[in-house]
Amino acid sequence: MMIQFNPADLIAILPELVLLGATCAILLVDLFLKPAQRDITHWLSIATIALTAFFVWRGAPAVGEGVSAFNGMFLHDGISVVLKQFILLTSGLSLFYARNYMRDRALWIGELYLLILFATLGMMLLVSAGSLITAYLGLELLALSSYALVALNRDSAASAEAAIKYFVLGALASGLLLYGMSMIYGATGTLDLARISALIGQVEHPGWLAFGLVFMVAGIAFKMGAAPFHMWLPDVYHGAPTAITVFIGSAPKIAAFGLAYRLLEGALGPLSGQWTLMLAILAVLSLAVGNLFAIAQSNLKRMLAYSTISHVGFMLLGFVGGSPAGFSAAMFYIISYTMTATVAFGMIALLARAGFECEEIDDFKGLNQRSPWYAAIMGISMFSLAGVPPLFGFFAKLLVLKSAIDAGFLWLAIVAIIFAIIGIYYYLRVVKVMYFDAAADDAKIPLPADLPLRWVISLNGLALVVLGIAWGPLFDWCNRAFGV
Amino acid sequence: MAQWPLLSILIWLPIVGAVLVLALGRDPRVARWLSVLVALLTFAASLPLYFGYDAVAGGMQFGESHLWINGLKAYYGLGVDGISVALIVLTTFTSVLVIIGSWGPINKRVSQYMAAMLVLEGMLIGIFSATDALLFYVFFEAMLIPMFIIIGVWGGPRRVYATLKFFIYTFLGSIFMLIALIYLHMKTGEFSLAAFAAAPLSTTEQTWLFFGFLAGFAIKVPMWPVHTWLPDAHVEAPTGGSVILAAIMLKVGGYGFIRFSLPITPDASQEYAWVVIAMSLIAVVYIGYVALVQDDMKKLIAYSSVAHMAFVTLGIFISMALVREYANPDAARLGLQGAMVQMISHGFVSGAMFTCIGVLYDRLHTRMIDEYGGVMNVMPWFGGFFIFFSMANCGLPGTSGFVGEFMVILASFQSNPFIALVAAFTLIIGAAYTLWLVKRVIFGEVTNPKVAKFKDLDAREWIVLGSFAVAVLALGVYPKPLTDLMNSSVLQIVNALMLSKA
Amino acid sequence: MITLAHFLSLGALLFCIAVAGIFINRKNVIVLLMCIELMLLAVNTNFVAFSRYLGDPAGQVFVFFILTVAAAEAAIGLAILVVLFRNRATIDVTAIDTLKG
Amino acid sequence: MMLDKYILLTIVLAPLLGALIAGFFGKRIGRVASHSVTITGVGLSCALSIHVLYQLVWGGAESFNQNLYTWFEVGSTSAHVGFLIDRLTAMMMVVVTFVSLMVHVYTIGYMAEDDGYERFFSYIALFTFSMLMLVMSNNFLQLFFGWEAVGLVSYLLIGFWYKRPTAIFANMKAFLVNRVGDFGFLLGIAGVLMWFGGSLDYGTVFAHAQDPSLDMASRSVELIAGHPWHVATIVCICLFIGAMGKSAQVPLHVWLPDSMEGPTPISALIHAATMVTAGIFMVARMSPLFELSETALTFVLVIGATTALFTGLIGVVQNDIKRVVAYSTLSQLGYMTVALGVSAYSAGVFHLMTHAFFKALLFLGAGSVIIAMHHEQDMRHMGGLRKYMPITWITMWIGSLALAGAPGFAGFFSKDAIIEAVGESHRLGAGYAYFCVLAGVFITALYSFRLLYMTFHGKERFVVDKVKQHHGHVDHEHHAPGHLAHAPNESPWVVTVPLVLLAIPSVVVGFLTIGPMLFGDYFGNAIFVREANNVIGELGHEFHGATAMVLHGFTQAPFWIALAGFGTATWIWLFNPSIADKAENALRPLHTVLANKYWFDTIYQAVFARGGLRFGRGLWRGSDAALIDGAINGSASLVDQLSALVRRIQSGYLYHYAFAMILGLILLLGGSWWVFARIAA
Amino acid sequence: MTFELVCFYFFATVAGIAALSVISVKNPVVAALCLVLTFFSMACVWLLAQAEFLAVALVLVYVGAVMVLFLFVVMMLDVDFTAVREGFVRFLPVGVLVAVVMLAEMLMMIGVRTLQTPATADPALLAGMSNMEWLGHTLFRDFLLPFEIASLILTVGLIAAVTLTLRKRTGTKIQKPSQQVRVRREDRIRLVKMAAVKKGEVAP
Repeated sequence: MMIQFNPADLIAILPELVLLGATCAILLVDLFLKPAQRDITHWLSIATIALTAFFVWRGAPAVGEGVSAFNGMFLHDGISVVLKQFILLTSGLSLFYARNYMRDRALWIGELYLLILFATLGMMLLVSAGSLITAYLGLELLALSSYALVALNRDSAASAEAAIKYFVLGALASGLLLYGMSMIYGATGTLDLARISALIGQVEHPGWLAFGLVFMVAGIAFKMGAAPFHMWLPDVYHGAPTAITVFIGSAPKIAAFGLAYRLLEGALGPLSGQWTLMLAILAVLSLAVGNLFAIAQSNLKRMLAYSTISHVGFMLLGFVGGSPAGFSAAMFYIISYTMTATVAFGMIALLARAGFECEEIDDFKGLNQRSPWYAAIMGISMFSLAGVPPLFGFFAKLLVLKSAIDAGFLWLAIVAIIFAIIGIYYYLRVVKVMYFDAAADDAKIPLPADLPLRWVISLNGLALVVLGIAWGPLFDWCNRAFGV
Repeated sequence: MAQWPLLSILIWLPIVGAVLVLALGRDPRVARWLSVLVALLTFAASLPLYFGYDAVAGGMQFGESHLWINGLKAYYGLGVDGISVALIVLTTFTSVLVIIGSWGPINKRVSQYMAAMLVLEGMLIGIFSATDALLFYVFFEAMLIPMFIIIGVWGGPRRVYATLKFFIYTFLGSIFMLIALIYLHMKTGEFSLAAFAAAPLSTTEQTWLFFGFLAGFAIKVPMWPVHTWLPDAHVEAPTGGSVILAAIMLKVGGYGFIRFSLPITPDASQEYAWVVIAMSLIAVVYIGYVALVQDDMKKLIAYSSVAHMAFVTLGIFISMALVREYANPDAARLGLQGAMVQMISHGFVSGAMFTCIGVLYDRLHTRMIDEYGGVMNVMPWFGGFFIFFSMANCGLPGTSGFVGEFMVILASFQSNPFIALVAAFTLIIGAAYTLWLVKRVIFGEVTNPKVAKFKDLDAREWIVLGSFAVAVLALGVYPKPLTDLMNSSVLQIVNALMLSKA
Repeated sequence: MITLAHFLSLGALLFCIAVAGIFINRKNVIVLLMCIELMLLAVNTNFVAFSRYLGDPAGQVFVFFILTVAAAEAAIGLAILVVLFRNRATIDVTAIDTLKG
Repeated sequence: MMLDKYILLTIVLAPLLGALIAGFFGKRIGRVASHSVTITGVGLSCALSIHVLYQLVWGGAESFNQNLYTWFEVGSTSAHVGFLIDRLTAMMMVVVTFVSLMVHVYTIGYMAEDDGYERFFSYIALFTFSMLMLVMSNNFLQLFFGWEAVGLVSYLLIGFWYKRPTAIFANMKAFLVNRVGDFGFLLGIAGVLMWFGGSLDYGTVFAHAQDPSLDMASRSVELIAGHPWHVATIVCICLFIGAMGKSAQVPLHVWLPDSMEGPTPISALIHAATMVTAGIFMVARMSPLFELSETALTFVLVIGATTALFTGLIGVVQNDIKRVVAYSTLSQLGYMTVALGVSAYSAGVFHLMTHAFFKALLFLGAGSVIIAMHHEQDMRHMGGLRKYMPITWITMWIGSLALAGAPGFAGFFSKDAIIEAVGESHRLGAGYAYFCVLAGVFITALYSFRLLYMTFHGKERFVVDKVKQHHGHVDHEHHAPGHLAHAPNESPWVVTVPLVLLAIPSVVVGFLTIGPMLFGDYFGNAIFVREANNVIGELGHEFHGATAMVLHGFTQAPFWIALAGFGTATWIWLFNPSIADKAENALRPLHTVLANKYWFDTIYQAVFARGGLRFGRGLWRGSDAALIDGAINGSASLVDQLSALVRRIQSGYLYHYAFAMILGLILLLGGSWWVFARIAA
Repeated sequence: MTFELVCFYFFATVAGIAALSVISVKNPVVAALCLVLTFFSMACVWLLAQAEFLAVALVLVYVGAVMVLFLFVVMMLDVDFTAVREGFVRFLPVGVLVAVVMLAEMLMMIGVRTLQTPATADPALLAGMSNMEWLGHTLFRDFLLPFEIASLILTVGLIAAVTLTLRKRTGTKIQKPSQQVRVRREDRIRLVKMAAVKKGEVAP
């Protein structure tokens, strides 16, 4: 029996290989760098991301011509390309936002970059997963790196607490997911997503499918942070160093979308009648929990964490459509959300100084007096999160609402907008403290951020406006990925 | 001029100007001059719109259409009919005055204020010229942001409450409208208003859509009983904010009714016209009485705005009833025209009234009526203006305030004299609260020693109030250019209303 | 005759014990980690059984990977535990509640 | 021959121009220029009005009916600004401009010491403009414009001394009460538009009303199902409500006495001669409509009669010289209304004209007295003034005689005609009206001569404070009531000349014009009376010239009644002033009723003013703040509280988190199992 | 009841009891040992399913490595195990209830009652291979990519564990002779010029 290996598979996986190779190189290079030379690691990592993104772009398959490699383990299609590009983009952004913050806290170590790069690699594999096993491994690669990243600030009790909660619950969720996978495997006799989908119609024990489905939905919901599997999320976002929050709050959400899409639609698509209903319930719960809990928060990171939950609820509206257009909308939503969240979290990182986390909402008081520009950027991100046009976030909401309505879930859309209105309140509160309140005494202290960070966060913020006005191409791109 | 994208210029000129003001306006003087320049340019650019609009032909003109979102078939579609032209010119005109008027009172973060105003102006023009529902909605919602900032940053002591209330309230309404728009998109596959209007819809569908629109526009107008955000917002807003809010932003609601509710859901509009009419009539009486007992000038005028806007909604929906139930398209046109004229007129009058209050506020820094008294003694010119605008506010013939109310009352009489009876009550109650205000503020002996030190209007205030006065008078004495402008557009709407869609 | 049902029931039983362990346990975090290992064991049992009864090696291969990951996971989990203990001098689950609300 | 449009325009615009110049530049160009420019304007207007009248009456000019410009045009509804100049209009124009001119001249003297001199001229010129717009209108819209514009100017002028709390209260009251009338008026216009041919133009409307094929008199509408109402009745009553406001008919009369807070020239011009008669003019103008509805006319009749008698009664107990004249005005307006009510429109208008002259005269005379008394208006501090101011005295006598209807004077003809007409009428309520107008004659004489006696005759009840003379009379308010800085003296010529000029028509105008106006063909088709209602026509059979009428007058009841009034007044106030007090005590209840003006003001104040405020406050606090905002803030705080509550679920304990997850799983599992079981089943 | 079934029940029972002990005993060391027992029993159960390789791997990886790590950490952390187990009894019913409900649901969904799939012949033997060869072929042929990813996961585990636990302790007093030799005067002392009286301060 010969080992089946097709060299063309390597072409499909080229970006991942590039990322892996470069990461290993950075691992080695970093060993020989003094702390003062950490910039080299920093820029190398960013270059790596950029290079990977380039290869993703170069290797993008033609529309509708996705290929699978490694015996179907790895899917290389339009969806994975879009998701990877934005995973890379947001990961790259988090690298930019991390530098300043981590340097101030003596956390600026090579491992930061390695873990982020490995996590990115995990996400890329995850969204390309063609088999339950790749999905699981990619997920674990991401999860393990994330656990470590959250705990990176070893001297912080909050960090450690967040990490242990993340870890225990994450492992539990993995267990649920695996249990579900085992049942699916048992029912269909294969791990390959496409084959699962094909075989579902003729399984002997449909109950196992339903069983597996529930557990998989639970696992996926955990990774997304949908209620009631969300409990880890606020604590982790809150406890993690802000720069890490930027990362885990952004790219992994895209990956989680990929996971959900691959598993639910890719593998269990024929069961969509069941899981759309489940997701609808999860969506309502997430919207309720996210928005209700967020109102009472005084910590901005925590508030944004709850806001994430509510946004996941919104994103799920796209899923309940169960149609390509719905997935496209959900993907658009998650991209919009992560792009916006990076600004919001990034701004916290930008304004933080050594010994001052700037994560309370009140810390933003009078930001408009200190720096109108950053106040405006933050304001844009808040309005975008709130879903006020003409910002990016609005159109995302529009699309998911539309897909929910198209799918006949009008009640869900109405529930969603009612909670969106509650949500408005806490986003506006941030704008309120920035613009309406007087600055605290340290108003004169200059912003500590370095130049690249300032530029990047500004561009990131402006992108919310630009994509709000010209979101058509991105939407088309998402649609093409799903063949809409 | 036709080949110029005039509407785009009108929308984007102030917005680009705002960016310029922000960028260059570190020196307040530069910010002020620059913003006035931009506003004047925009106003100048809006004149070709007025003169170039072929009112005889009617219909949408100056059209622009570019594919915006391929996936949704949403267009960057602009176009104006007579109604839009009137509102756009009102916007550009008022904006100039607001910006000039804000020269004095706004001292902190001038460039931001001016930029916010200009952005607001651009968005308002966008609202009035969008022919694509999505584009409309984007402008409709987006304008909340600058207004939120304006009230919140430069507002009074309870500004946070007021501005949050304002924002969330209006957002609440409009988001229901969004659902309606999405539904319509589902039905038609595009967002163009024309397609919406042409789409056949069952009565049930229309009912839901109608209430979706109602939620959005009723809050914006605002109609009783969802009006309470307005007095709060007005009281806390800086003068310029109040002027824009009253003069233009409220019009968006009325405009929305005309653009959305009537053509898209004519049957439901007919079915539920009585709801809107009842709400409007309640507003006239109820709000009139509430206005009577206010001790804050701005609140009083804010309530009076609610009552006046009730005439707009009354006019619009009475037309619906007239067309359908009484087969009286002539009177329907009168009602619609009346609603429109009332909108324009209220723009001038309320703008002027708020400017007047601003003038007083700048001098004494209070808006409580009993702090004033006898202002006429020290500010005769101002007193004259104030009385003049007050008279316009209570609908004196010869001022613009009369025209719209007159037409609406005439029209509603033709549907049901009792409706006209209640509506005409505004003649009494409107005069009562306005004149009582005049009596307490303008007339009488000076009791407050600080009032005794007041100086009469300076040149800047003169220009602003004078311009408003000219507009109010011109419209009152000769409204024909305005009604002619809108005539064929109104006729088209009325003709469309005659056809059932179900 | 051992049927598939036997294995699956055993897996389910172990799984539920693990689940119960996770939330009745208030002593220390280590036991939680053990519960997770238990849970993975249940999953593995399922896979093994399915693999056996389907006659398909993929299930067993999956178990192999799960074991691998579990090892790495345990390493990281314990490392986090150590960090936690260094900071808090306790691993009592009831004491790890500063992040809440 | 057509009237020249530009002449008409000049008539209207000349006063406006004067008003604008005086108003905007008054302070800059000074007093003389201000009054010159307005007087020039009004004078020009007056001259041209006379010219127009001449053209119409003797020049053979046809009625002018032409639109100047279109105000708006929507569908078939259009509103214009235009003039309808027929003899009725022309007469009104002359009256208005003439009285206005007199008042302008008079004002030079009267307001000489006032700071607001230029402003005042601006206002009265503006008033002239507005009034001309009203009377010259050829459509309802412009009528309403003028209607409200005169109201505005009246508002401004009553509150001319805006520092006085009473003045600014009175002007608001005047405006609001007028607004109540306008409320009805506007609805009336709406009704006209709806039911009378869809037009606002008089011509079209009247043609529609008179078109026998349409039979508008019996056309009815069911506003409330099952209750058909005649449209003509609805429209006419609505229109008449407007007239009630403007012409101060009970119960909307309350503003007029208070309006005496304004400077006296205003009282003469606006609140006696012209503006308040606008209602009369309007109804006369609308005669083709009113003729359609017996009910409406009865309504008019009863209201008019009530006003004529009962407001006159109040006049008897007033002590303020201007208020006496004011109540007299009310009463006379009642007479005019009564005339309208019996379809004797021409009599009403005729009385309007004569009244304009003598009532303006009376007011200006009163003003002259007030000047002399240094702005003392209480007659109890006057007396014996005839020797100080003979011209005023004589002219006042002329005016009073005219008012009381002394045969030969202007008032005699008009009033007598009205009384006769009422007597002739068979309309429902005519009996009541006849009683009222007859009793009114007595009352009129009573208060007229009471005024004369208390003011000009008897002994002086004022004291001249020589000591304080150097203060000058600007600060008259420093004097106690009845104390003057120096002795009263005759007013300057600018005051007395208008008195004299007004006294002349007060005497002769009735005599000269009764023939053509009432019984001739003066009004032509400007006034329409149905044959059945034509009481004036009936009277015409008995009319054999003015002289004959005078002679005949001495034999009629009104004369004797007036004489009785005169006698009573003479007896009480000239010879036995103490009787007045005795009578007052004897008739205490009646006096209380009259002194309180039948409690109209009190009730209105309580019900509409205070009640309205209470209602408004209730709505505001109860509904707006508590209910609506309460719901909003309540739901906001509910969400807040809910949030504070539920956030405790996020307890921080790992096992709770795990529990939540497992719970979620169990629920999903259960739900899924349920669904699955149903599918399987 | 076949011998196999007896064995199965025996090991299953042991595994179950051991697992219950894991979650209920006070002392984590005991718990860890119970867990070892569970693993051991389960390995035996797996053997019954002809998964020889995995059974051995389970013992090796878990019992040999993971559990040792657990015990190591338990010992190292020096946790105060005498702390009372408050709440255990209180929450036990809930826990048991939830677990039982869940078990019931799971068994229901699996459909244990009706599920009587008999074991077929050992698939590896059918293929003519040992279990290990059977797996190996699959692993390196079909599952090459996951295999590589697994290696990455181990790398991450390594990096993470090291990063988190390896710390250069501050405050330790380690001599570094090379530095001591290289020391210069400036490193030891710094002379600072100071005014006798601070600016603005009045001399006493």
